Amino acid sequence: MARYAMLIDLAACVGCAACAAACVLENEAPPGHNRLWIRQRELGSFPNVIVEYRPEQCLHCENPPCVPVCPTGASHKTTDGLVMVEVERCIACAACIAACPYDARFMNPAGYVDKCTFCEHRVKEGQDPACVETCPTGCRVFGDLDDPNSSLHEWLAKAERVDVLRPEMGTGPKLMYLNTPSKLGLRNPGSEVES
Amino acid sequence: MTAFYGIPGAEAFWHWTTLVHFLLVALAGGTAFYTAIVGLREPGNLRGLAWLSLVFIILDLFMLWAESPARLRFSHIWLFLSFAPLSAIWWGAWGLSLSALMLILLGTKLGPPRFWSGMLALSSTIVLAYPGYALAANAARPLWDHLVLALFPASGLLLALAVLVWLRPANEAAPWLQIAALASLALTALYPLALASGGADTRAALALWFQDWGWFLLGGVLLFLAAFLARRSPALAGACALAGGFVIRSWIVEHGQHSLFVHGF
Amino acid sequence: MKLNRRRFLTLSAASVGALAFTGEARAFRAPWAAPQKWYEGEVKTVFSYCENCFWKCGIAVKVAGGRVRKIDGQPANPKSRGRLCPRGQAGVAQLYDPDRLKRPLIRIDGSSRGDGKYREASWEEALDYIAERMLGIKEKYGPEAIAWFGHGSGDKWFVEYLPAAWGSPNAAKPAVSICTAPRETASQWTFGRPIGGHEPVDWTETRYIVLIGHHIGEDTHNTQLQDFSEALRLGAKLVVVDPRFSTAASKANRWLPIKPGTDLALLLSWIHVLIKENLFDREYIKKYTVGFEELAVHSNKHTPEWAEKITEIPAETIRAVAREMAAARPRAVIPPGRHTVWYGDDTQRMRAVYILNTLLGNYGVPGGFYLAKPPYLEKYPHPPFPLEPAAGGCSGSSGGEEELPEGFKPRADKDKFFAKTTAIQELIEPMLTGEPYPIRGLVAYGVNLFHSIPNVPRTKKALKGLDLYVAIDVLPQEHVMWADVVLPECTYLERYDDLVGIAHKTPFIELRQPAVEPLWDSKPGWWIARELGLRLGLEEFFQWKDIEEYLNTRLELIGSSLAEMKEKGTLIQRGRPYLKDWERRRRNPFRTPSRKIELYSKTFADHGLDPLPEFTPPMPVPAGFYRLLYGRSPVHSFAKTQNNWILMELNPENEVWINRHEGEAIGVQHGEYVWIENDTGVREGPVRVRLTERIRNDCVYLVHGFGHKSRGERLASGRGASDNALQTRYVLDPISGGAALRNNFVKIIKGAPRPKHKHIGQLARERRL
Amino acid sequence: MEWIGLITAATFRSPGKALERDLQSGSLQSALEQLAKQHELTPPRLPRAPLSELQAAYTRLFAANPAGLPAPPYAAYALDDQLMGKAQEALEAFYSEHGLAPRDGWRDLPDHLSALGEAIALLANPNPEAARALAFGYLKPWLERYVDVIAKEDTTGFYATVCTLLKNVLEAEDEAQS
Repeated sequence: MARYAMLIDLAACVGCAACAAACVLENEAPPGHNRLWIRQRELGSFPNVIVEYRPEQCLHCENPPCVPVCPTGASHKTTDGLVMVEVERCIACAACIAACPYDARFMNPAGYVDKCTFCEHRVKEGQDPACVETCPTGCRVFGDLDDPNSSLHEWLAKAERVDVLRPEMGTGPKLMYLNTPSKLGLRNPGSEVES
Repeated sequence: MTAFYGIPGAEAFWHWTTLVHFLLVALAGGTAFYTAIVGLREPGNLRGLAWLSLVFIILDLFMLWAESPARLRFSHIWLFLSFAPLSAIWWGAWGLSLSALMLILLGTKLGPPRFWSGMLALSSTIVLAYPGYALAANAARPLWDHLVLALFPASGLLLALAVLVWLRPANEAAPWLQIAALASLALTALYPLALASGGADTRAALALWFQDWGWFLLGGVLLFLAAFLARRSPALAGACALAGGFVIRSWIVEHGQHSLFVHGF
Repeated sequence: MKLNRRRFLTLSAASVGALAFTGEARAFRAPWAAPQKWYEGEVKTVFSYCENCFWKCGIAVKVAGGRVRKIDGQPANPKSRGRLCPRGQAGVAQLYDPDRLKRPLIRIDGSSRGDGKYREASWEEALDYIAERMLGIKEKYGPEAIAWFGHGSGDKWFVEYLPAAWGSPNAAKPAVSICTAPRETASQWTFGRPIGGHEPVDWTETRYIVLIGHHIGEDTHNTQLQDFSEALRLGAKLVVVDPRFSTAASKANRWLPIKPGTDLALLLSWIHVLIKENLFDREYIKKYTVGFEELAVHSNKHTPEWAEKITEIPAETIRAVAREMAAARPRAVIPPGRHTVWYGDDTQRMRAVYILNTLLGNYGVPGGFYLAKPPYLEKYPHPPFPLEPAAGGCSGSSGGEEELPEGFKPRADKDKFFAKTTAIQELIEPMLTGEPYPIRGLVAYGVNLFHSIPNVPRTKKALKGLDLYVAIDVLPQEHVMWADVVLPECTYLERYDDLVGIAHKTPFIELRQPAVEPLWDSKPGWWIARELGLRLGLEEFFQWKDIEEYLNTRLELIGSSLAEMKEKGTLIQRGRPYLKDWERRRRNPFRTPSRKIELYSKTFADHGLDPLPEFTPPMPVPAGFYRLLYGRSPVHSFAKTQNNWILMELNPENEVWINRHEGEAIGVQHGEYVWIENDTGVREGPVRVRLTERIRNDCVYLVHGFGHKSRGERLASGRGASDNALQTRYVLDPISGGAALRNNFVKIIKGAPRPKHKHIGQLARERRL
Repeated sequence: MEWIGLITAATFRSPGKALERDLQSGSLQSALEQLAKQHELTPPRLPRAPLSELQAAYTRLFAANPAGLPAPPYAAYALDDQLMGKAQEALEAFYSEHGLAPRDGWRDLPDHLSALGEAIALLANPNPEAARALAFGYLKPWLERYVDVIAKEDTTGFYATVCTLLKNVLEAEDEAQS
């Protein structure tokens, strides 16, 4: 029983994509699909520019929209709060892909839906996920929200602000972003989610 | 300005095969429902109808199987071994299989036809309803407004009737066709308004709708023609209804997949 | 079986001898057995160090089922500390690239260089072929007529060991004169110490950082990036001076969008403010430096107002930054950066950087520069080489006078500039002109001649004229398939190399060892060098029979052993990072003529060079043109990773950055494809336009390494534009010999076709490696 | 089958003296003719090309090419677009099931076509079925994928001729079966 979560400090992230490359090799993601990618946003105007590098992947939501829509129970939430796909049960109907507000899922050509698992196989061994382990800037931290001594809480306490992607979706993401460089947080100016 | 290292899972996840499925499932559900109604009234002359709708169901199931990347993994068995009442597709699986069973019983004249027809009415309603639910359930896709909950059953029935006006005595199906056409037309007309009142996602939804509304308009016109011609020349009306219904449904399914998270957000 | 063998010989060519009957048959494994994830099986870890850039991070290679599956950082390694950048991760994709060179190739007689007509050959034949011709050239012109170019950690054998044994001073690395030469030369003549491959900036201790054209976060140098992030986390203030809003700028407290080419003026005015406002570290200056008075007088005229006119940075900002850094001293630092060949006055600019740091009293002091010390490591006890290895390197010796042994000619580029290291671009000329003496042969190891050395047309002309051109490489890159003999080296994951000693806060030694057997008939560099050496009659320098013996001998001389190294991967020693550590031992770290930090360089004066840095304006930008700036992508190393599907999927092409308003003014859309043409008419592209607020309007920016022409690199070819192709002009830095590349000017030409490329994912699926 | 194997082995090894002998003695030519006759195909005529040209063509097609190998001569690569991939593992397993293993001297991947050809030839008599399996499971897919490319890129015409014949022969065999 745990509530695994990941924090990404955008004040530190330089978007070098080491996490993305590590993920491809660790999880053998097929060419043409990524479980993890980097979004670069440019805001403001010369010379007052804000640039945000934002790694994105499955957020392992508290109430994941991708789980109830699954007709076979392949897409499920583990007791540790990880949102997983049980390959043997998946019929590749893509209902969960449609349901995900974050485009975190894709159809693996091998015939099942694939996505970030927070490297569950590593976490079981007590290791960090591959993306956390390799990040040169150390902008990622992974841990158990229920564990009071987890460094998560320390980071959350220190952070100037904590944002989640598309809060209006009510998904309760367990991947949170710290210290977004923009005052708008993770949103684009004039993007529909502002209202 | 937004750029990416790597690719979000943003590419379309449903393809033309899925559009065909949305057509076939409508024909299957619609004809089955029609069969049920007829069966409840005069259970005599059902055979033809029963077999016809069974054929549509089989075609649809084959389509689904053939297009599934999981084709040979036999995981589909879990549809029936698991209980997922929140999943449209789970309902769809049961709806289709039960309808198929009822139709076989009706077709082979086993047991009480009225009772089977009653059951069939229920199961085929599920088949008509679940595609709309499968779309509307996705809060993340602005084009899949709750209105499709009504639009898809209506247009589904319409599509089935469009086929039936050719096969059945016109005076029997035509009036129904007109009603279904009018209903679909009304809902189609409401659709953009529904998007406009879509709350948070309004801007994105309308943006996506305006990206290419030509097809949508064409569908609307065809539906209007169908309603207009239904009594004058049912056959022609059927053709219009078939085309119109297919265009509207396909447009919503195909276009609605586009991720605003990548492009808009 | 016999029966089969007999029938076999009915076609003599068919007796391949690839397979043999073993007698015992292995148990049947069901083909539909569920595919395992690689980590579910048994995973072996092999320690080595990375080759995907020059940083040489210690890596832990994960091998399962006889295949390399993943590469992680070595936890105990001071460079990687268990972390890796994307290029280090993606090394696997290079190992299993089907385009790799598989066995030696010899150019078919009668074909000319560039036709790419080759036949496969045995190693014996290929090596004999080379040796024969090399000895012929030596006979006719002398040993110096063979030039040796190399890049990558294996180049030790081909630009140092062999050339020195062979007796040619003309051995060069692009890493010097096209990268670090100015900062190294300046450092030699200011501090009497090299900067070194790994900039000795005391990041985590510093509180104020001023980056000048230093793209941390885009040049993903693992350790540096880790320390930089840590410094910011610890609250260090950051100022970024750059015409472009770099990634580092996005983390900065101040961004100074300076006019390109005027950095020296800014530095001089900072020196001026520190001195005039009496903000510098008096004790430090008194204790450790010479020439302050001259400097003080010299800097009178460099007022912030003077600098404002040149740099377009407000005098007030200049003053403010100077005061801030002074307030933070000695925990304030202006890092030297790496690629410093910019405008031609680069050694002087770097001198100004060091003088400024010195005024802050931070050299050899916590929070400034620590004193990097190379690890204790003995040479292999072979007889002394006739020549000193001349190539140098990132940290190549660039000071001091060289004494020439009897009977050897000096470097061919000797009189063109002051410093001691060789300038690779200057060795092309003798191939064409025969002046000062002819260079008739070239051995190119792992250096991409068409993507690193400016003025590519000249290079191609030179290659055509040579008597012998040997290429040793892993992939059949364009320049490789020009060679007379192509020798396939195995990748860094399949071979041993010589030990590397890293000068660092804690000096350390790294071992490269094979994680898997070499694929095909490729051989490690050491083997090639040795076999070639023996054929060239250099037996005395190759008395070791194989690399294990060589390495073990060197390690035993320092009380370790190969076995121990294979176990540990990294051997860490104790450092002497700060001046106080040296003083405790009564040692003087400054190897300058005056044994002090030379603010004023008498040696320069004696050689007719400015003893104190003076600003000279850069080549002006012609009307209608933009200055071409270039930089790095965090997921690519130079031009060597653009055929790696993992990295290409992350970043498939480069874009030309144009200021948004400027772009709208000249009518280009964001995302449209254009040509770039330089002022000598060389055209590159099509390349995609990135209209951005992140760059000044008088320059455009390209990421280096794209625009490959050779269709062979199927992922790389034709994607983006090559900055190197546009760099047909360079200005020679008269002090360091650096080739200053930012003197090329381009204009944007609309109407380029949108290239019809398959999606990288699609391509990769077609050739999944 | 044996002849298919022998010819494949002969064709895809790096061209040297041996091949020159076979060409001059005409033994390769006659081998092709025999094979063609067996399947009522018009026997092809091998173009006369000097060894150096063959070597150049071979290198350009199968060994090293700045324009990318038009046809990587690895049977498994044609199946799963991957060196050292699943298809190759399967092939190695297949070899060892039938008591075949790469010799020590062999400095190439076990799915190189000349090795595959040798395997087919070796298995042809003791175990015809296995030979067929290799020919149709590995050789044929490769030919189908690359024969056109080779026809386009091969300047000598030698490799185009042989590959086309092999492909046709295998297809003929296939029809003969069904």
